[in-house]
This record gives sequence, structure tokens and C-alpha cells, in this order.
Amino acid sequence: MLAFLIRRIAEALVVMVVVAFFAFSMFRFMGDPVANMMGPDATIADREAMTKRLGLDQPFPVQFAAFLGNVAEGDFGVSFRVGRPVIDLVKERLPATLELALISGLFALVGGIGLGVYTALRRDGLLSRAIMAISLIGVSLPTFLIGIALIYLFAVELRWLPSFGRGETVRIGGWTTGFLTGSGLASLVLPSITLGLFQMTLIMRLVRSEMLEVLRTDYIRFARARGLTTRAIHFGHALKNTLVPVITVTGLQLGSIVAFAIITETVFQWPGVGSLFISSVQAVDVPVMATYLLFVAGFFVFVNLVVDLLYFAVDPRLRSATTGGH
Amino acid sequence: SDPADAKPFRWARGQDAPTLDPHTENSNQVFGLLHQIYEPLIHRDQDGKIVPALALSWGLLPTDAKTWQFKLRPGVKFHSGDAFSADDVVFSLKRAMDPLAGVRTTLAGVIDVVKVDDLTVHVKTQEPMPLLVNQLTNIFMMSQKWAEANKVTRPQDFKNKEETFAVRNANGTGPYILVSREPDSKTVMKLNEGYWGKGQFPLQATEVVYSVITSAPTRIAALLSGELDFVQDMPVQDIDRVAQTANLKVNTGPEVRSIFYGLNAGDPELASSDVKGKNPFADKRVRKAIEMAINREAIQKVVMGGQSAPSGTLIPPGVNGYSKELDQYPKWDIAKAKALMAEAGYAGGFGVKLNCPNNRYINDEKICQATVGFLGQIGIKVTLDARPMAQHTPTILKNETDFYMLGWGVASFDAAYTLDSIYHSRDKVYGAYNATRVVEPDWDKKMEALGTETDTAKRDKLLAEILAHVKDEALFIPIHNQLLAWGMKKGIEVKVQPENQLYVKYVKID
Amino acid sequence: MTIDRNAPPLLRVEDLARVFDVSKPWLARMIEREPRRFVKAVDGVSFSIAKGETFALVGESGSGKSTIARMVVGLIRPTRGRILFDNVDIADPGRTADVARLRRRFQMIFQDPFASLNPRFRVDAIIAEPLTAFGLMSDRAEIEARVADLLKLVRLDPADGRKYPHEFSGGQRQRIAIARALAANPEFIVCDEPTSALDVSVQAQVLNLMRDLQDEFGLTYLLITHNLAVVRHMADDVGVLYLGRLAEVAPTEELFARPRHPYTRMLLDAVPDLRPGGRPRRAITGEIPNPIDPPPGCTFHPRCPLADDRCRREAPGYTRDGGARVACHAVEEGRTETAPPAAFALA
Amino acid sequence: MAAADAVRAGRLRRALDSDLFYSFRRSPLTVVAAVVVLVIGLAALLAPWIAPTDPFDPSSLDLMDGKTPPLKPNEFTGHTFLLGTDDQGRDVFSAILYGARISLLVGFASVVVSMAIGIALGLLAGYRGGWVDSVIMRVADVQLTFPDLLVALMIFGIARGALPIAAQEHMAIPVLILSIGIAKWPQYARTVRGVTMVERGKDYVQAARVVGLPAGKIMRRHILPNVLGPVLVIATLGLSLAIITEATLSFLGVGVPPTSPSLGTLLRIGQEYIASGEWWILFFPAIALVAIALSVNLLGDWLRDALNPRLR
Amino acid sequence: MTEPLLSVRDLTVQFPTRRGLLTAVDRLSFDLAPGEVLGLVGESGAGKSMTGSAIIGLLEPPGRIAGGEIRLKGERIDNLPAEAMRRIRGRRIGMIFQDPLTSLNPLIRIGDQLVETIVTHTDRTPWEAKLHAASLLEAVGIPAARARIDSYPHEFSGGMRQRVVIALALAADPELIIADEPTTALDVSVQAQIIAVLKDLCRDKGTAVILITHDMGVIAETADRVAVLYAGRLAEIGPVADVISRPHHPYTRGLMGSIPSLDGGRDRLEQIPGSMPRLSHIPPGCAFNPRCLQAFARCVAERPPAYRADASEAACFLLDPAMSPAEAAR
Ligand SMILES: Nc1ncnc2c1ncn2[C@@H]1O[C@H](COP(=O)(O)OP(=O)(O)OP(=O)(O)O)[C@@H](O)[C@H]1O
Ligand SMILES: Nc1ncnc2c1ncn2[C@@H]1O[C@H](COP(=O)(O)OP(=O)(O)OP(=O)(O)O)[C@@H](O)[C@H]1O
Ligand SMILES: [Mg+2]
Ligand SMILES: [Mg+2]
Repeated sequence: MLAFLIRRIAEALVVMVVVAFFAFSMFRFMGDPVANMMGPDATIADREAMTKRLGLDQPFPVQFAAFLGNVAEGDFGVSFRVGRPVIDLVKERLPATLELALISGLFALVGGIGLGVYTALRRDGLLSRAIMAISLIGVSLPTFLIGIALIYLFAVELRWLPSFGRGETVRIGGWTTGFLTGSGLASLVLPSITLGLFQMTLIMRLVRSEMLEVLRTDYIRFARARGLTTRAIHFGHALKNTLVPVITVTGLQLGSIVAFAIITETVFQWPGVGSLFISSVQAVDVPVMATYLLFVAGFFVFVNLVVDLLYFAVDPRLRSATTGGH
Repeated sequence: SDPADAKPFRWARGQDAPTLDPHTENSNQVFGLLHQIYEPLIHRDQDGKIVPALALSWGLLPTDAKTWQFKLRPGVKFHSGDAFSADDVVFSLKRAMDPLAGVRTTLAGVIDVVKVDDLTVHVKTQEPMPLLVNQLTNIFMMSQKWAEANKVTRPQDFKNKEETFAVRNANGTGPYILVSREPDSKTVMKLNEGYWGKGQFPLQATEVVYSVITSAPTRIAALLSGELDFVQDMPVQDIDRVAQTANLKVNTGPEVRSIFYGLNAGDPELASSDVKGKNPFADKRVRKAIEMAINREAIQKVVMGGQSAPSGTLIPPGVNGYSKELDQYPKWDIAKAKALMAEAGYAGGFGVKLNCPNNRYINDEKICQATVGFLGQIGIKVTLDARPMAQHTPTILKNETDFYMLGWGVASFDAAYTLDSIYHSRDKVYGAYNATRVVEPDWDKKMEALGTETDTAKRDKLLAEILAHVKDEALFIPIHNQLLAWGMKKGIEVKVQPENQLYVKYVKID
Repeated sequence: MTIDRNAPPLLRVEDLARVFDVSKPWLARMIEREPRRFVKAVDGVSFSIAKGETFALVGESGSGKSTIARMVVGLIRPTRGRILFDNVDIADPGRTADVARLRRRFQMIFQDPFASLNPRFRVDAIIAEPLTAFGLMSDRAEIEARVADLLKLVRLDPADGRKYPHEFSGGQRQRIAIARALAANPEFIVCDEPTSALDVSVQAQVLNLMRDLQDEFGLTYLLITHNLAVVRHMADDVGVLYLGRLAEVAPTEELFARPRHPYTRMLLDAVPDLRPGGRPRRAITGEIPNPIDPPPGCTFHPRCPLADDRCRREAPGYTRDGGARVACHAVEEGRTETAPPAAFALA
Repeated sequence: MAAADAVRAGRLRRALDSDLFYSFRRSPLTVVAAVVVLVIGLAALLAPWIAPTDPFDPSSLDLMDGKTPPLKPNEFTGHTFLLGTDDQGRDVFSAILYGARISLLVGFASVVVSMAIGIALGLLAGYRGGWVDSVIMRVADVQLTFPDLLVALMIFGIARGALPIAAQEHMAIPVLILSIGIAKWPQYARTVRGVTMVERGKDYVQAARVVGLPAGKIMRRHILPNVLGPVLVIATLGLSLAIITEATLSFLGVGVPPTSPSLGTLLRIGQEYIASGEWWILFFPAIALVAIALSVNLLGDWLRDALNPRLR
Repeated sequence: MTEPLLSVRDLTVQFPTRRGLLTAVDRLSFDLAPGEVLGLVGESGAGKSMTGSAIIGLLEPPGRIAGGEIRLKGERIDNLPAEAMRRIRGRRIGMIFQDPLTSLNPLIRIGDQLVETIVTHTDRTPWEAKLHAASLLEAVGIPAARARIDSYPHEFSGGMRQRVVIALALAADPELIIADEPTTALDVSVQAQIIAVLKDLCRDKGTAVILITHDMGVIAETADRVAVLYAGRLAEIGPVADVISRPHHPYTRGLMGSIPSLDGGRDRLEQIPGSMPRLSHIPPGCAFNPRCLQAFARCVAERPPAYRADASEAACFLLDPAMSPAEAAR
């Protein structure tokens, strides 16, 4: 267990450095931050001075090493665009993204598992066939289109829900939450659906096929032969076993929710780290972009770690495999 | 209407001001937001006319062509309650001239600012500066006391890795007081009850909620759904829909911004062309042919949905140097253009790459696409490289483009502002955006002379001469001047300002 | 059929051993302060098979039967010991060239006829694979003729070659597997539980076929099984394997007439007798121990009715007794008759 | 000749008689999906011959045709277009055909890229085991810990900067293919490795080893065909994902040049018109994209169930 | 004779497949007395498992009972509604499957699986059920049952798991246990132990057993009567000693002959030529006729009914008392 954790953390560090490296080599081609920071009438001398001040005149390896060194000390630099420490920006934006990710993750998970179980148990039912077919639309349309379409339907035509932003938020310590106000909750609905739809479809299909397989296993047959109730068989036995493989995939999917939030946040003007990233890309705000990518990698690694631990908790076979026995 | 009624004004733009520090950045977004909170000495009103703000009157000292005197408005208070005085003006102008200040180029040439008495300030310039007043309309006045108390006596320095107080806090003399700010998302301001202009301006909005919505369809959706009262950056294609919506309307007006192409006529060979050993753009006939092949009216009608004014010069109307005659553009004539191409020895055409931004000007990428089609008809095979502005600008600044789109707003409302940056050959001070690689030392001198010539008539003549030359050379192919479209609820009354800046104090709400 | 008992053995296995490393990953071991763990799947096994004979290996699951088979045919390398085929050590890594040549002469038949035939290949392609792989034939017509011959040899219709394995029953598939094994004219065939997946009626067909082929071509078999009745019908000599070691090696007749090792007896007693009122079957006590840490001394002692202190301490060497070789202190000491039958009963 | 024909006819008959085809015929939705894919695929393939105009040739476009509604004559030029035109005067119908061509090309090719990498590495890892396996799977894990979309963005960004400016124009599509392809290989590698490890242990592979077949040949002849089933399933579902990823990348501003738009680029352009009344600029390309992705997904779905013996 | 515990009459199980209707069990009839052990033998695919599944009502779709009836103590159970049938399963009829490695849910503790079964079918509280579970584990010979009740299945060896499976099947004291090849997946050395446990427990509780296997050795020492299936049909049924030593049906005879024995020596085994027909291609008449050395015209034309022969019954025209000696001679 401990060995596993150590390995995972070591892996995570490697991932982060690799990501940082790729990110950094990419940023060199994203444009010139100075051109963006200076007004159109800035002279060439001004521009050169600014380039120097930002350390952008240094060769790539020097810049990269400096960045890594600073990050190791917890310093993620200062945003070129808004002149604030990146870490503050991220901290300020993180609650929005995490709340959105949480809700859409829950939506994907609850909806996915629920519908997956339903369609597996009523395999040949008309409704479950319809759900299966319709759900595919969720993975057949790009997220940005789904978002825009939802806005037009629910905000413009029906006027039920807000079209942008987070609504009223409440500040609790360093965290701003939209969970405590009506407008905050209403604002969460459309972005969460947009962001979670894709994952929900995947989870649902996965749950369905896993469940169908589990329902054919010998231990389910044996459970039936023991006369257990259908409820106990479906939910006590089958669902539990279905979830084991589902957990891994779900972990990966939930991790990518944060990445896909870029698009959803842009469409809904959600003030999270994803829209921060997009603004930063436009302004070639290298420190913010690099930090964002590190953050996503870190989040992903974290989610995967949690998933693996969950795996241990759910499946006793794994537990004893690491603690010995034969 | 009863002024006691609380009237929120919900306003959205496509991009936020990155900072609230009035001197760090020279950008339309910063000025657009800060004009509600801070004020300059001199204002450009909703029509673009120069009007007094914190300075009541100004003028050159009769004795000294290099010293301007400003008489300040008495009785003005900052939001913090401190009184506004000459000390603050001296402090603010000097702060704006700091090497760290993004706005310092506007004050290039100013050498000193002196307090004469509490309500009089002198500004001394190196050379005579006839246009100084034009340059001051976006230089905001800060409170020296507040700045000192909050350690923001200098603009943001990226070297020290801390946030300065002025980035997210503001203390101006303006009509609205900052209440809260979530960068890139929402900024709330409330009416300044102690504003000096009370009674002079409508000041009807009691609260201003300024939202940023990057995605254009979402922005329009929010207006359509009633979540917004006012959208400043209207996508052209939605104007009709909004205008036809029952309780919405669209106000339009000219912006002081020209869109044009630049051609690399100075290099011996075009890096992106298949023609080797010579530069087709060096041939004036080719440049003229290009000018003639572009159907500006079609661009106006189809791409811009009518929201542009086709142009023949780099200078928009309203700017010093503009004339109707200069603005004539050649008739769209493919046959003639082809003939010119043949005459120049390029009957078979040639290939070249066009660099274009895709997120800066109204429908920039689409205009470029249309241009690719037009030039294709006279045999020029254009490959389009459309990128975000952040990547586009360096190609110009580093001379990596042969054919580029550029838009230029005229902050000082004088043509010299444009010419200095895009036509003067490149050196440490001038020509940063000139990628034509053409060097004409005589004309450079003439342009430099514009900066110091105080005799208006003489200066105008010189300007006209230079502009005529630019037009004749066709190093630049003007396309059009942008029109601005502001969408709003019916019942709101405001004129479109040519700098694309909204002063909420002028807004009337029914 | 006559067997020349003095002929030099075709296959001689000397002190063969194979250890599997089943340790956890390095990091886990470091943290949990665990030593490496090994399974001695085969531990010092020696036997020899004369040409034309059948040698049977019997034993419980996990006793190392398959591991021996896989070493003999070269699927895995032995940790120790020699495998002499026609006096060439085929386990010697220095002689790969010779081994490659010898390969053709030995083949293998697997337990599960459903898994040992690639479901995506036609039967004729399956049978022809050794021909092309060993470079014996390349002419299509020649190959086709050979495949047809082989199919006839295993009592199948040559037209069946066009079919896929799933179109055959289990017994037929095992015959196809035999045809494949015979394709390259081998002299020696390792049969790893060739009939344990088949019904008795089909088993009879396959075993009879194997016998016929042996008679016809003088084949030599290494037969692996856990079914003593099958051994009785097929083998000349038997080796009884327990936890990777040979407990007893003896000619078949002798082994069944006079089992010496207590484990051999236990196995024999556990075989049910079909005759009504026949010898009562006795269940074997206990289960095979975990091979990762086998019991000290004689590994059979926890289940042995004859075990004493010495057995618990000291691993037995081999005692020759008639035609048999037995690894048992009790046999060596002659205390074999003391076992009360009650000791076999289920605890 | 006749014999060969007979064999072929026999093969066709067997194919038509197979369980796969049987389950195909029994699922009307799948048949419809197959027809849609076939029709769109063919139309895209034959676009230069079917399409009324060449939307990729800007000089042939008349800007004045711009924003013409479907089946209504243009107010200036009087031209009429089946599905209308976009803001550049591009015939939407032709643009969809040509755009589908690019989208399908990018989709197919990127799937082939990830499949090729994934199968090769997966087979190697699964068959060889040991440190080869560890190294390959760690790399895959590392990449899996980072979202596809961002991987593709990064590779695209790097390629764009690394390539000489002159080459970028022609390289846009290959770079896109590589970016998406590389972003998605680990999934294939994992699956292939799993199947390989199972198959490697099966007796028929052991039998092939006893026969002396070299490892490469065993992987190719014996293991590869078994791997193809599950890989094919991932590939079909991956195809639609790749098409969507291409569209999303184009929304984020990287992708094919706007003068030769893919379906994704058409959507990006069209989404600006969602409220403007020029609905056809978005609607038809969106329908085309959904039709392709949906049908391919349905096919993948069916394939997964049909190839899974346990679900039959 | 007392009322049979189980009475199967003309049971027919069919699978509609794309190549037509497949009859896996064809008009099978037999009775089972309380406490009796009936062996069900036959080749793979003969229909043994389908018979068992049909009795306990667990045929996997598309399989279905197409005819005949099954009575438990006189009450018809083949057409019960799902819920009523569920109450019978486990409570009155238990089942043991072949593979103990897969019969237990790997994620649920042994004890919990037992408790759940007991609570479903009896009035015991979970606490009482747990005590009962421990005693059941003890009864099937699991040492230190109390300590191991919280173990997961993977912590047990194959033999112990099969003991747990037996405990589960017996948890609610059913009247009938159907054991479908309960030892095939186990090591030879453990097989005898498991059979012994099963036999002892059922004898103690008076439970009747249908023991499905193809191991005649197991049948010989365990069963009272044995039924031989061939291609879904009953070939022969009778007391175990009779069927083994005096088989009447030619198939049974062949089957018995092909079993190698310990005393057989190194000689050839008897063998039945050919193989069992696929169920979709059963020849007309007697299903065994293509392989039968004694077949005659009638065997191809007509399906033989069961004839009495000694204590057994066998479906073979050779046993038809009305058959002419001439025909029999051929
Ligand atoms: N590749 C391997 N890695 C680790 N252990 C192995 C490996 N192969 C075999 N073993 C171990 O070696 C021992 C002997 O295995 P082997 O397969 O030879 O037994 P067997 O007698 O053939 O059993 P069965 O009758 O079940 O086939 C077992 O304990 C097994 O777990
Ligand atoms: N789902 C199914 N679809 C079609 N046929 C089936 C299905 N399940 C079983 N059968 C057929 O039913 C017949 C009887 O099968 P059954 O499992 O009862 O045989 P068995 O005697 O138990 O064999 P074994 O000894 O292999 O377990 C077999 O021939 C099989 O092909
Ligand atoms: Mg084995
Ligand atoms: Mg069965």
C-alpha cells in the first residue's frame, strides 16, 4: 500500500515535469506576450525593456529551469496579463471550477450509473433502447455546440435559467461558493449538464455492458439458485461487482472533466480556471498557462490516486494481494 | 423619471480590463472601464469632442510655446473623500511617465510637470507639442495620498512578484465608485453621490454591473434573455436579430479605426512567394492591381452586414488629416487589375501568404478569406494564415510577414499617430508596426516634423502631402473603417462613441 | 511389441529444476521488508525414457507436471539440470543451433483441445504450420497431400481440412491436435493431460489412437495425467510427482501391484472402484501445501500417516527397491505396514 | 479462375451467413447507421464529382452569394443553393461534402495512427512482458494521466512552432492527424496488451512456439487477429471521438485552415450565426456531423455486442 | 411407493436458435424419492445441466421449457410465477454449480453471503443467522469456522470454497439438492472429500440429491439410482449397481466399457465409434442408431420408448418384449 503510494507520487512528479516541459516548449510558439502587454504606440526600445524585465530574453532551458526551480519553492510567478501572482489567480478561480466539476461529475456518475443499471436490467425494453440510442447524441456533438444549444433553449427561449456566469456567490473563508444561493444553483444547471453529458453517456454505456456481463456470471446464477430476491441480486450483488471496473474508467473520465471545462467555461463565461486558461492563451500569459497545465496534471493524478485507493477499498482481492498471502 | 429609483445598468463586453491600475496598460478595455471611476484632465465626450473634465481650461502660455497651463476644477473630491488638487495632477502625470507605465508613450515629449498653485499646473515639453491636449484624454488622475498609503506610487512592475494594490482597487473622482470586482467576470460600481457633475449629466444608472462574456453567442443570448441591458461588443451578424427583437435596439456609429493590408515592398524577395529573385510587391502596378481587385462593397454588404465604411485611406473620418477626396478608393475592376498584373509581368500570377488575426477586428478572418478569393481572380494565389492576435502581432513586429492585415485606432484623433507607427521606417522610436521594409528618409523627416509644427495651417498642409504620397504609393491597401454597434434595451439612450468608449454618466434610462 | 529395455534412452532428464520468482516488486519488498519469494515448481527430477516407450507423470495439481513438460519441449528454460535428447543437452543455451535441428523431433499435445487450436485458422492451416515453420515443405500441393494423409491417419476425412476447429467435437479436435503434432514426423511427443478435458467415451478413442500411432511409428510418449487408470492403460513406467519432486518411479505393473510410497498408495486408494461392493474408496486427507514455503523435511509429512520426526526434519533420498526408486524414509526403514486404515478417513 | 470465383462466392456466402451478419440484419438501427455512414462516406469520397462547387477554391467563390438562404435566390446575384451559402458565399452543401472528407480523413487517419502505435506497443508489452512491458505501460499511464484534448493541443502547438513557416500550410492536416492519433494510443495499447497476455497463455500459442515459430510471426499470425476484434470496437467509437476532437480543436482555434474547412471548422464558423437568423450555416453541418458520429457510434455499439461472445 | 419428492414428466427444453429449434432435453421423465440420490450421467452436451436448470427454474433465455411438467411433492413448479419460484429456490431446492471459484461473489464476505441466504428463507434474525452460518461452515468441515466467517472467497482454497458452496446450498435445509458437476473443477485429491461431505450431510438431513457428473466413479459410490442421458434423451435409468454391471442399453454398455480401470492392464480400451450428434442434427428414430452396432431398421424409423429390464428401464428396441428373435439377432 505504502509502496503503491510512493510509486504513484513518484509517477506524478514525472508527469508534472514532463507536462511542464511540453507546455513550456509549446508556449514559445504561442506568440509574444510583450506585444500583447504593450499598447500599439509602444516603441521598440520599450518592448525590449519589457522583454528583458520578464526574463523572456533568456534561452529556453534557462527559462524552463527557472520556472521549475520557482515552482519547487511554491512560486508560480506573476501573470503577465493581470500582474498578479498566478497562485492567487488560480486560488480565486479554483472554487468555481471545482464546484462545476463536482456537480457535473455527480450528474455524470448518478445519471450514468442509474441509466446504465436501468438499461442493463431492462435490456430489451423500448425505453432503454431509446435511452441507448439518444444517449449517443451526447457523444456525437461537440461540447461547445451542446452548450450553445442549451443556452438558446433554456435561457433565451424559455428563460428558465441564466445563460452565463455563476450567479450570486457566498464567501466562506478563501472559498466562494454558488451552492448557497438560488441564482448560484440555477447558474450551475446548464454548465453542469453540458460538461457532464459526455461523461454520463460513457459511464452509462460502460455500466450497462459491465452489468450485463456480471449478470451472466456464475455467482449471480448461484445467487438466483439460492432464491435471493431480485433486488438483492441486482443491487446487492451485481451492482457492486459492476462498479469495480467502472471505477477506473470513471476516474479517468472525471479527471478529464476539468480539462473539458475549458470549453464549457468559455461558453458559459464560468469564472473558473478553464476560462482563465483561455484568456491566458490569448494573451500568451505563460506563467498562468504553465500553472494551469500543471494543475490539470496534478488534479488528474490525484483523481487517479483516489480511484486506485477506492479500488483497494472495494475489491478485497487487491487488498490481500498487497498484504501478502498466496 | 425619479432619480431616487434604484436603476441598475447591466453592461457586458467581450474582454475585461486586465487591471484597474490607470497607468499600467494602454488598452481600450482598461480605459473603457476606468472612465467610470477615474477621470482625466480633459475628456472626449460621446461625440468625440474635447470637453473639460478635471481641468476647466487649458492653453499654451503666451510666452512659452513649450509650456501648457491647466486650470483645475475646484471642489472635486476623490471617492476616498480627499480633495483633488494640483499635487495629485503632478503626481499622476509623473506616475504616467514612469518607465513602468504603459501609457507613457502618450506623454513622450513631456519633460516636466509643475504645480503653480492648488488649482494650476504647468506641463513643460521638450519641443512644442501642438497635440498634447489630445494625448491627455486617457491619462487618469489618482490621489497622491491614497497611492502613497497603499504603496502604489509606481505602476505594476513584473519583476517583484507581488500584486500591487491598484490592480484590484480604485479611488478616482469619477461618477461611479468601485464596489466589487471579480476579474474577467464581474465588476460592480455604484453612483458617486458626491460627483461634481451632478446635474450636468443624466447620471441615471445608480448601479453599474459590468460583466465580461467572451463567447459572442452567449453575450447575445444574455441580451436576448433579458439578463443584460447593454452589450458593447456586438457581433455584426447578430445586429439584425437584436434590432428586430421587440424590446431591444442597436445603435451604430463610426469608430476611429481603419482596417488595411500592408505589403512587403522593401525586401528584394518575398519569403513566402514562389517568385524568386525579385519582389512582385516592389512593383507599384502589382500593388495597384491588388487595390483594384478587392471588392470593398461586397465585403461591406456580405461580410460586415453593412457595418463598415469602405475606405481609400488609412485615416478614418473625424481624424485630423482626413478628407473625402483622400478617401476615394479605386473602382472594383478585375479586368483592369489583370491588365496591370500582366503589364508588370505577372500575368500568370504568383503565390504569397497573408497573415491575418482571427480574434481582434470585426470579422477579421472573414475579410481575409474574402480577400483570398478576390486576389485569386487576378492570379495571386494567397494562402491564408489566420491566428490569434497574440501570434499575429509578432509576425509584423519581427518582419516575418509579406502581406498582413492591421487595424489602427487613432487615439489622438490625428493622422500623425497612425503614420508614426505604421509608415515611418523602423527605428527605436518609430515604425514598430511597419513591416513594409520600405525606407524613405525624406518622408520620415516630414513625419517627424509633424510632431513639432505648431502652425496648424502649415502642419495640415504637410500632413495632406504625406497622406497623398502614402495613398499614391499603395504600400497599404485600405479596406474600410469599422462601424460600432451597441445593442441595448429599448429605453436606453446613448450615442455610440467613436473610440468605442461608453461613459455611463451620459446614459439615459427610461 | 517388444521393448528393448537396454536401448539407450531417447530422453534423459537429470536433476531437472525450475524455480519461479514470485516476489513482489522491488519497492514493495523494500518497504514491507519482505524477502524475495520463490516457487520451486520442479526440484531435482531425474528420469529417462527409452525409445518407443511411454513414461507417465502423475501428481496433484501444482505438483509441477506441466512445468516439466514445458521445459522438455523448450517453452521455458530449466533453472538447473540437463535434458538429454538423443544425448544432446537441449537445455544448454550454448547449443541453440543443434537444438533448433532437434526441435522437429519432439512435439507436444495439450490438455484443452478447445484452446490449443487457433479458432481463426482452418484445420489444414493448423496442421500445415509445423511443416512450413520447420521448413520441411514449401510446395503447396505437397503440403496439401501431407495434410490429407495426416487427417486420414487420425481417422478424419481429408475434406475436413477446409473446416474451422469450432465445427468439430472435442475428441475430433484433439485428433486434429495430434495430427499437427505428427506433421513434422516427430519421434517423441509430450502429452500434457491429453484427455482430461474429454468425456470417457471420447477419451477411449483418443487413447486408442495414441496407442495405434505408437505401435505404427515407434513413437515415444511423455504422458502427463492425474488419472491413474489412464496411466495403467498407457504407460510403461510411471513417475509420481509431489511438490516438484518424484516420490516414486517404477514400472507400471510394479507400481500398481505394489505401491511403495505412502503418497502413491494414497492416490491409488482414492480411485473409485466401479464394481459394486468393490474396494472402498478412501478420501485423501488434507490439501497440497503452498509451494512458496513447503514443509521442511519430506514435503509430504503433514499428510503422511507414516511420518515421524525424521520425516519432519530430513528430506529423503532415493531408495532402490526392485524396479522402483522411492524417496521415503519409511520405505527405507521398512516401516511401511504400520499404517492403520482409519488414518485415511476424513478428519 | 472459376475455382477462385467459387472460393470467393463461398467466402461471400459464408460472410452473409455468419453470426456477425445475422446480428447485423436483426438490428434495423444498425442497418440504418451503416447506410448513413456509407452514403456520407461515399459522398465525401466523391465530393469533387458530386459537389456543385469547389468550396476550397476561394477564387471561384462570389462573395455576393454570401448568406443565401436554402433554395431561395440570392438578392444580388440571383443564384440559388440547395442548402444555402455561408458568409463567404460558399455553397453549404458542397462545403459539407468537402468538410466531411477532411473530417473523415482526420478521423480515420488519426485512428489508424493510434491503432498502429497502440497495437505495436501493446503486442510487444503483452507478449514480451517484463521490463519492456513496464516501460511501455508506464509511458501509457503517464500519458493517460493527461487529458487527450490537452495532449493534442500541446502536440499541435509544438508542431506548429517547430515546422518551418512555409511547410505549415501543407502540414496542417498531417499535424492534426498526428496530434489526435498520438493523444489516443494508450487506450489501444492497454486493450491489446490485455488481450495479448490472455492469448499468449493459451495453448495454441504455446503450440506455435513448440513448432518453433519466431515471436514476431506468432504475434502477427496468431495473436494479432484476436486483438483486432476489441481494437475494432475501440476504433469505431474512437473514430467518432476523433471527429469530435477535431471539431473541438477547431473551436479552440487550432486546426485546419479556414479556407479549406472541415466539418468542425464549419461548426465553429456556424456557431456565430446561431442567433442571427442564418440558421442554415450551422444547422446543416451540425446535422452532418451528428449523423456521422451517431452512425459510427451505433455501428461501434453493435460491433461491440456482436463481437462479445458473452453477450450473445 | 410413497409419493415421489420430485416427478419429472416428458420434460422438454428447447432453444430457438437462428438455425432452428434446438431440443436440449427431449421428453425426459423420472421420479425421485425423498432422500434418494439420483446420478445423472452422459457425455458433454447430453442435456444434464439443462435438466437441472429446468427443475430449479433457471434456464437462461432463450432456453425454455417447451413441454412436460415438473412436480415437487405433487405441486407443479414448472409454470410458477417468478416470485413463487424464487421462494422455492434455496428454500426447497438447492443447487451447487461446477466451479467453486466463480460461484461465490468475490466482493462479499463468506459469512454475509450465508447470512443473506438464511435471512431470505427463514425467520432468523441476522444475529441468529450468523451463528447458524458458523455452524453450517463447521458442518461442511471448515476448520475454525467462527474465525473464517469474515473471510472473502479468494482467501479460501478451491476445496474449501466448494465446501462453502455446499453450506450455502444447504443453508435453508432444502428437500432437494441439484449438484451440477460439483467436483469437476477440483483437484483429484479433493474430489473425494467434497463428495463425502455432500453425501454425509444429505444423508443426515434426509435431503434428496440429483448428482450431475460424467465421472462414473463418483456415481458408483454415491448414487442410489442413475440415469444415463444421450442427446437430450433418457437412454437408461436404474439402480446404480445394475446400470454399471448389467447395462441394457448399447450406449450404456459402450460407455461402461470405455472407462479405464485400475486392473485393466495395458490393453486397448473399448470404444464407441463416432461421436454424439449435434442436437440440431439428431437422426430420426433412436438418437444412438448411427453409432450402434446392433441397430436395425426399426431404430432408424421409430424412437424407442422406455422398456423395463430387470430393475432398470432402457429406451432400446432390443428390450421390446414383442420383438422377434430374428430381428434381435441382426
Ligand atoms: N510462470 C509461473 N510463475 C510462477 N509460478 C508458476 C509458473 N508456472 C507454474 N508455477 C507454479 O509452479 C507450480 C507447478 O505448476 P505446474 O503447472 O507445473 O503444475 P501441474 O502439476 O501441471 O498442475 P495442474 O495439474 O494444475 O496442471 C505451481 O505451484 C504453480 O503455481
Ligand atoms: N444458450 C444456449 N443456446 C443454444 N443451445 C444451448 C444453450 N445452452 C445450452 N445449449 C445446448 O443444450 C445442450 C445441453 O447442454 P447441457 O449444458 O445441459 O449439457 P451437459 O450435459 O450439462 O454438458 P456438460 O457436461 O458439458 O456440462 C448442449 O448441446 C448445448 O449445446
Ligand atoms: Mg498442468
Ligand atoms: Mg453441464
